[in-house]
Amino acid sequence: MDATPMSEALTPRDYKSDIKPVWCPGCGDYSVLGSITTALAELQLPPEDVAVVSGIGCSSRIPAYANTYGFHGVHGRSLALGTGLKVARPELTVIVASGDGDGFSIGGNHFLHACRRNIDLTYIVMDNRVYGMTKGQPSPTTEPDWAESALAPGGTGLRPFHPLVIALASGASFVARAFSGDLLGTAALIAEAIQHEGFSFVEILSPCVTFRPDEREWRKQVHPSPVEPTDDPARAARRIMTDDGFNTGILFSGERSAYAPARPEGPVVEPAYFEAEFAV
Amino acid sequence: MDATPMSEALTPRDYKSDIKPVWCPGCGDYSVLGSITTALAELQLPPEDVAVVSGIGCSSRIPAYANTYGFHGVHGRSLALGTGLKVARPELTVIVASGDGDGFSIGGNHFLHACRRNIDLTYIVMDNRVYGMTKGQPSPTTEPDWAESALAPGGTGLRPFHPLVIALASGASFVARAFSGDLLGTAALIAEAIQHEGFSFVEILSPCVTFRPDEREWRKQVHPSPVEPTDDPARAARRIMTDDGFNTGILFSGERSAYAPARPEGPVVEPAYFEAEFAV
Amino acid sequence: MTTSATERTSVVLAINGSGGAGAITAGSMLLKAAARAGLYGLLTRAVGPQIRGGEAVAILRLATAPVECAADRCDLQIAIDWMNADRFAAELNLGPESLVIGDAAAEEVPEAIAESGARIEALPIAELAKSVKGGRPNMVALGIAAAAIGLPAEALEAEIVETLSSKGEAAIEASKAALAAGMEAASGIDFAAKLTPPDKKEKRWIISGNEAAGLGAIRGGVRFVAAYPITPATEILEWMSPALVKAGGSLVQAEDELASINMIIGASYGGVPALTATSGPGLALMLESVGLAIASEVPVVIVDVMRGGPSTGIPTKSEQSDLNMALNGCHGDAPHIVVAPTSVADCLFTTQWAVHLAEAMQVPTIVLSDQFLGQAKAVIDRPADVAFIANRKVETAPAEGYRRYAITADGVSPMTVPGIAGGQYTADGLEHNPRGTPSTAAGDHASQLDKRADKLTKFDYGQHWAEIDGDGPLAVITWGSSTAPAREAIEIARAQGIDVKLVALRLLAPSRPDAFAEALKGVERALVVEQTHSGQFLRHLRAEYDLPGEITHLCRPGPLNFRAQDVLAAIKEAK
Amino acid sequence: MTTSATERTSVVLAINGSGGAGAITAGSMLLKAAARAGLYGLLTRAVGPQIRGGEAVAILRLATAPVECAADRCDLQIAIDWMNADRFAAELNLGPESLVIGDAAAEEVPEAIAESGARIEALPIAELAKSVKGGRPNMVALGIAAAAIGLPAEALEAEIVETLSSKGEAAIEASKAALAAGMEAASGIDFAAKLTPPDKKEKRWIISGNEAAGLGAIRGGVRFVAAYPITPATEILEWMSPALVKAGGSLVQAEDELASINMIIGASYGGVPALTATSGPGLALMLESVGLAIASEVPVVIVDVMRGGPSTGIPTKSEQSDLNMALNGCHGDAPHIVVAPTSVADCLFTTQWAVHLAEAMQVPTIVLSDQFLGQAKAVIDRPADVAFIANRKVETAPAEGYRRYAITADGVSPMTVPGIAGGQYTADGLEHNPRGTPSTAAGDHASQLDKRADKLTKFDYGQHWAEIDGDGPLAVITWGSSTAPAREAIEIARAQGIDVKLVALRLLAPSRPDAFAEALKGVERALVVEQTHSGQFLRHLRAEYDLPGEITHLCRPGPLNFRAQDVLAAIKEAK
Ligand SMILES: Cc1ncc(C[n+]2csc(CCOP(=O)(O)OP(=O)(O)O)c2C)c(N)n1
Ligand SMILES: Cc1ncc(C[n+]2csc(CCOP(=O)(O)OP(=O)(O)O)c2C)c(N)n1
Ligand code: SF4
Ligand code: SF4
Ligand SMILES: [Mg+2]
Ligand SMILES: [Mg+2]
Repeated sequence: MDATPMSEALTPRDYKSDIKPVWCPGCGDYSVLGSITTALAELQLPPEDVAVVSGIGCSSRIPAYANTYGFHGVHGRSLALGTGLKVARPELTVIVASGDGDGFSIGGNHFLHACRRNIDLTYIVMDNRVYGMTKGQPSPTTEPDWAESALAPGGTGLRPFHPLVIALASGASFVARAFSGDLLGTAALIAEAIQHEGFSFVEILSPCVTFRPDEREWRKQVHPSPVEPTDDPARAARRIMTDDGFNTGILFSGERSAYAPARPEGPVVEPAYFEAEFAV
Repeated sequence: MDATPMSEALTPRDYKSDIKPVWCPGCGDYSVLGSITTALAELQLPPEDVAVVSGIGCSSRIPAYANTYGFHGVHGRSLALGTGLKVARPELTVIVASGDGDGFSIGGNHFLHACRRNIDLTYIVMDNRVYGMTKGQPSPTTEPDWAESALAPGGTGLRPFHPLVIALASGASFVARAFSGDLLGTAALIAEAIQHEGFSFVEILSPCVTFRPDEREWRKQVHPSPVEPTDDPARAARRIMTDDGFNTGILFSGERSAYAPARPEGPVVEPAYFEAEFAV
Repeated sequence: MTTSATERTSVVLAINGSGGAGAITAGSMLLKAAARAGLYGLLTRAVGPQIRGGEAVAILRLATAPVECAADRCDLQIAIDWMNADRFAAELNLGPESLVIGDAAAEEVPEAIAESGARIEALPIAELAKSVKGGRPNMVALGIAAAAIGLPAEALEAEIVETLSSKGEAAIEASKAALAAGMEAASGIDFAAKLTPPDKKEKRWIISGNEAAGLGAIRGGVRFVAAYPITPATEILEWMSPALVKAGGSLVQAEDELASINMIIGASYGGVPALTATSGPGLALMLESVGLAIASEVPVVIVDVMRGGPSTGIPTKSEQSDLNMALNGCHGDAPHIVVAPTSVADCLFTTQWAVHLAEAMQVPTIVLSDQFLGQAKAVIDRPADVAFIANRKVETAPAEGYRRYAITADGVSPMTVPGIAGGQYTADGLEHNPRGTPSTAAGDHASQLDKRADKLTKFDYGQHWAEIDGDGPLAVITWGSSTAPAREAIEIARAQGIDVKLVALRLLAPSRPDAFAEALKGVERALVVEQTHSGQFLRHLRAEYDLPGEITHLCRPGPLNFRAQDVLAAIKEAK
Repeated sequence: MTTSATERTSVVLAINGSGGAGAITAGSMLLKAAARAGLYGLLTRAVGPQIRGGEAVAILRLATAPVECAADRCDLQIAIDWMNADRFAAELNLGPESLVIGDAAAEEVPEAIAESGARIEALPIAELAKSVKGGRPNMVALGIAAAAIGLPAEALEAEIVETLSSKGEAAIEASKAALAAGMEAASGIDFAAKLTPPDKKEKRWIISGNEAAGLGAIRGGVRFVAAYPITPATEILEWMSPALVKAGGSLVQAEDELASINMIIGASYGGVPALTATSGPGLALMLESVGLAIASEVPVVIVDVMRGGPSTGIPTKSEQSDLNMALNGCHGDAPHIVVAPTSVADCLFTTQWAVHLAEAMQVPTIVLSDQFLGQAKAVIDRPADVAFIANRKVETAPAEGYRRYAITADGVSPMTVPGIAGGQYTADGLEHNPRGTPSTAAGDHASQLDKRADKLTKFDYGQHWAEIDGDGPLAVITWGSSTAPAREAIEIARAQGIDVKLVALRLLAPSRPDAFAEALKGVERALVVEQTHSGQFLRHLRAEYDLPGEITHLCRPGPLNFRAQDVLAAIKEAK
């Protein structure tokens, strides 16, 4: 990788690696990559001070395509990876990237607890309402009547998981929805999310053109949220529970103080300090 | 175990086993056991048609103390156990019992997805806001300033997990709060929950007198919910998000149809039926 | 092809092309047509790293007798185009005797292919396709392939009609014409291989190991499945999901593997034989709860379709490296059963047997399949019906004071299920007394540990614990998908006058020291064959059995499966 | 006690009572007072099944030299009351030489105790306590115990002052008076054991294995811990949590073990040495991600404080039965390090060493402690300072084209951490090439598998891989908490003229075949000692090492730890 040029302003290109994505042509995740690099360039964060960590899925392949530090972990545990990294190295910018299967199915518990902990992470979920990587099974956000998978012959019949409501209910302090087709708009939301102090959650509708070709229609359905962001969780919840699922923008931004690990009262001690406790 | 007497009406005693609980004297879970057996007697369910399944924790010890079928599983997986049992044997009454650690910490993901699936289970969580079994660490529902555990010296500082809001946000179709000190009131709620078709969630405030002696005060704080149950999730969410955490009763009861696995279109086939597919 | 074609018993053909070129479709059609014509065969495929639409190759081994593994080298590769075709070079193993046919209009032949020494010919594949309205190059390639092995046009045409029936007459005609063009064009090329189908007597099936495992499970009595998708096990679920509904059962797509395993434990506790299928990462997540099923004595079947490890590893390729975990992955002393199919067809028998074993002994049973066995499609003789079905010792009329975990002579305690009055008990993962009540007493711990171990060692596994074949001073000891190349190598060796015995373990745990000793009687040397890096199988053998003094070890990790020549070379070395 | 007391080198005292009787408090005070007086000792405890407030017993072994395991039998039991006291009979192992002192006013002696043949005496414990305002029976019992072994009143009084300082003067005086009453009452009883403290030279500590592991971790450089509470590992976390803050680190209580392991992987990827502590069920949940750390080469330390298994098992009792899982629980070929402390004191060294090994080789390291080692409190000589600390090969100035997983001579590749410009890479659990880019190529897989295995086998572990002591034709081969009884038995055997060699493995994986062969040179027979049911350790030895021809196996599951006499009997049999 190239050392970071320190003198000139960084451009989105500087945040891209030279590795060719494995994604299908037309996959929404290409744009999400563009939005992330654009947001990082906007914030002029040195690439080496940024880490993108993820789980497993098409979407979770994203870290290697950014010229930042990255971790492509195991399925469903990206938030835990990111939490450990951020608590241990609070000065870094940590972006956690995931998919709807990775984040809401197997990773659901960490989502709840990450929102609750309110650690200063930015959590980006590329929601395509399907398991892309494993070739097209329903995910928690899949519509109940989507019947293209042999695993759920007539559709799952299940109420879809509502990530934004869950985030809010579990205490996320920044909640936004974006659409991958709007690269710059999404970049702006990501930049805001990164700057937010505390846990920020950006759900990005990112079509899977291979297993959900119907999602090409999303382009026509999305629209900016008609109202200003609120800092009242109950109001935000009401709004999100009743909206059409396609309005984008910051839907909630609160002021809860971010997680801060306990700090020593005095100077940091050496290990020998602890011996007194055991000495007879 | 005694065979069930079929002629006379069953009493709560008939649902109790002869095994002595390991609980501390004064533990709230004794009353919860009483509430469950009272509810079962009220419904006159044959003990052999009821299964109580649980995870690990003081609260999760409850199955063995009931004279029903029982499964004391591993930590956090009680809902999955109950789901498999109910889907495979839909005619049984399945009660899933858990604690705030078992159900909301390690078991949080299954909680989300059980609410979403809306399988006809009754989920009882004995919430004492502490890990009793492991001797007093903070749980997800513990107050941020509870500072009695060495694991969180000055308190966790974290926003408590709000089980009822999460249940609602993930689609539970019946949500209630109870207090173990009110044995009969709790029994009535459990009976309603069992009769509800679909996933019913009853959070029971059940004091841990050993590690949370302060919870003896709960008796003074609880009060019946001042309003009638609603079937509007957004209204219920608002109410629960803004109440004092101590009003008991059914807080939401909706009409979503319960999970029903696909059934064969014609008569059930023999394995030989499938050979045609492979024959050249 | 020219008429100089010589008779062969097995030929390997590969059709490759870039995404969308339809190489895999052509390969599948060829397999089916060949099967219809009475040939046996095996189809495997490989793809590039792209999620979809990348380069792909269909590798077909067609033969006059059943074949269960990749052949030593590819005889004929037909390249619809050269897109990243070198990626598959290791898999195809071209050599000077191989023939590669490329498109006449295409760019240069990739280096790895040119270097193989294969004879390279060009045919105007794209042009011929274009010459037919709606014609596609993969049908031209299909025609070339058919001509090469002497398959009649009719067999292919029938296949075209079936495959394209929904696409309309025009598509069918176009494909037929492209096929004919391919066959015609191939006639000018010299390819010395012809397969004469045996007299077809047996009913034949085309089936993949994953489908076979699904069918075996249903035959064995499984009526509940909970699982979470994972490569390369998903096809088991995709096949079983609609089938289970028809058979009166159901499948739940779980939120994760922790849920899947506990759901099947719950269902089986309810009396319904239950299964999950997964791969290494998923089984790793399940281990804690496998321990629960062991301690609470609830039968479940877990199929692990192994892929390259460790961690996410190489999800699309085969390896036998989950053996360690399957045998020893649980905490505590946790006896359970591990079985492994020895061929694609055996996925059916072994899974069915697994259901039987699990239910008979009230114990979790792990089936170790792998990506090769699971995803290869084979033409096989219709598998025999076997009697193994779920047959749990259920206590339907429990006496007063029923004790779920009573100590019995064979270690198996009659079990009640919900609904049986008077049989109520609480299943528990805590150590317990015979009634099921938690106990920390040394006596209870010892006697329950004894019973859970004894029930497995006292069981009569009959002859199924291993496939044993032949005799000789040298034994090849192997398992799973390494069995087929070993078997084939042994046959070649025998033909060359070298006597070799095959011992392929189907039952990996518990071990059968007496039967093993019996099987190795007279054997002086052993060649242990396994597809791992660290020698997991040999370590297991050393731990459990007394081995002959001289051991040779053929041990190689994935992604490439063994070929008969690899094993043959090792046999000659070990001799 | 009478003056006829004979000099002894070790005495075992037990104080038991119902919930709230304060037996454990009395035991702890006695241990500390004895340590102050210059004695060594070991305190273990046992409780009934109740969550809190059930019967409890404190078992103290006091000695003139360091002691690391339970003694063969209890010399003196002081029963504050008889509440379920028979529950502890197996643990105490009373015999005809034992003395049991009960309360004169109490009901009948429990059967198990009466049957032991122990001499039973009565003292008015409750009455004496009542005779003092605010006096408590446990202080009377403490007085009896002190008198029995000849500890001076002052030593105990000092301890009372320290323990009760917050309770006020009246409480202290009451306790002193009750203590005096107990000592006085004991004088009429004949108990033939007196301990003369050695000349105190070394600084002494009182520490539990769990505390020692925590301190070792911090000494080794751990500054991040994420964990989920579980018996019997929680004390490691409870000790480390405030300590880490003081040392400039932090601890996160995770939502589950899946989170803990991934949090520590994240922290360590960030360059901060990280650890988690758990027990069997928790480690089982972590295995998938342990594989991730192996494949992505991120160092982490995992302490497994083993308890009875399988499944939830017996959470409060010791067993060595997670060995299988710790060695072989990951899917794929997943080389990593497993070490085990050989004593309470060694929990410090071994955990510190584990941090060093993990960081030096960029690999997960599992420390197999157990409930006995973790929860026993021992009086030990202050452990030596050792130089082992986290010393990761960090690439601080990466050259252009930095390759994170470069193949190097020792298999360890210099690693960058976030913040280092030009060192950006993506850690991956997918198989990868040296740069870290996912690869399915056979060559990349083989070379990365090689490097991950080689770095462990090429490392110089020095002499720490095992504790080797003595010489003789018979070797006792053991590990972990079975080491202490083995060591003690060997000493007794030597005193009886039987030469026995001790080989206690501290490094369980990777194996050290050469060092092992060297250690066993001249050894003709081996006695393998382990606390499992299925013989996990022996199977591991068979798999990995060449053992002498004759093997005797002392293999017993928990909940009871071995005593020296058990091992001695086996030595005599093996001889
Ligand atoms: C433990 C485990 N279980 C299952 C899998 C298989 N798997 C890989 S990706 C994936 C789902 C990915 O879905 P999503 O997160 O929505 O990502 P997408 O591919 O749609 O972007 C699954 C089930 C795995 N890798 N690990
Ligand atoms: C996998 C696993 N991790 C941790 C534990 C240890 N453990 C047992 S119970 C428990 C918490 C119980 O808390 P809760 O569910 O609130 O029950 P309570 O005891 O308070 O009723 C924990 C952490 C375990 N048994 N298994
Ligand atoms: S399968 Fe879907 S999500 Fe995956 S790369 Fe292709 S389009 Fe994108
Ligand atoms: S510790 Fe608390 S929750 Fe557990 S039994 Fe005692 S009072 Fe009940
Ligand atoms: Mg997705
Ligand atoms: Mg609790």
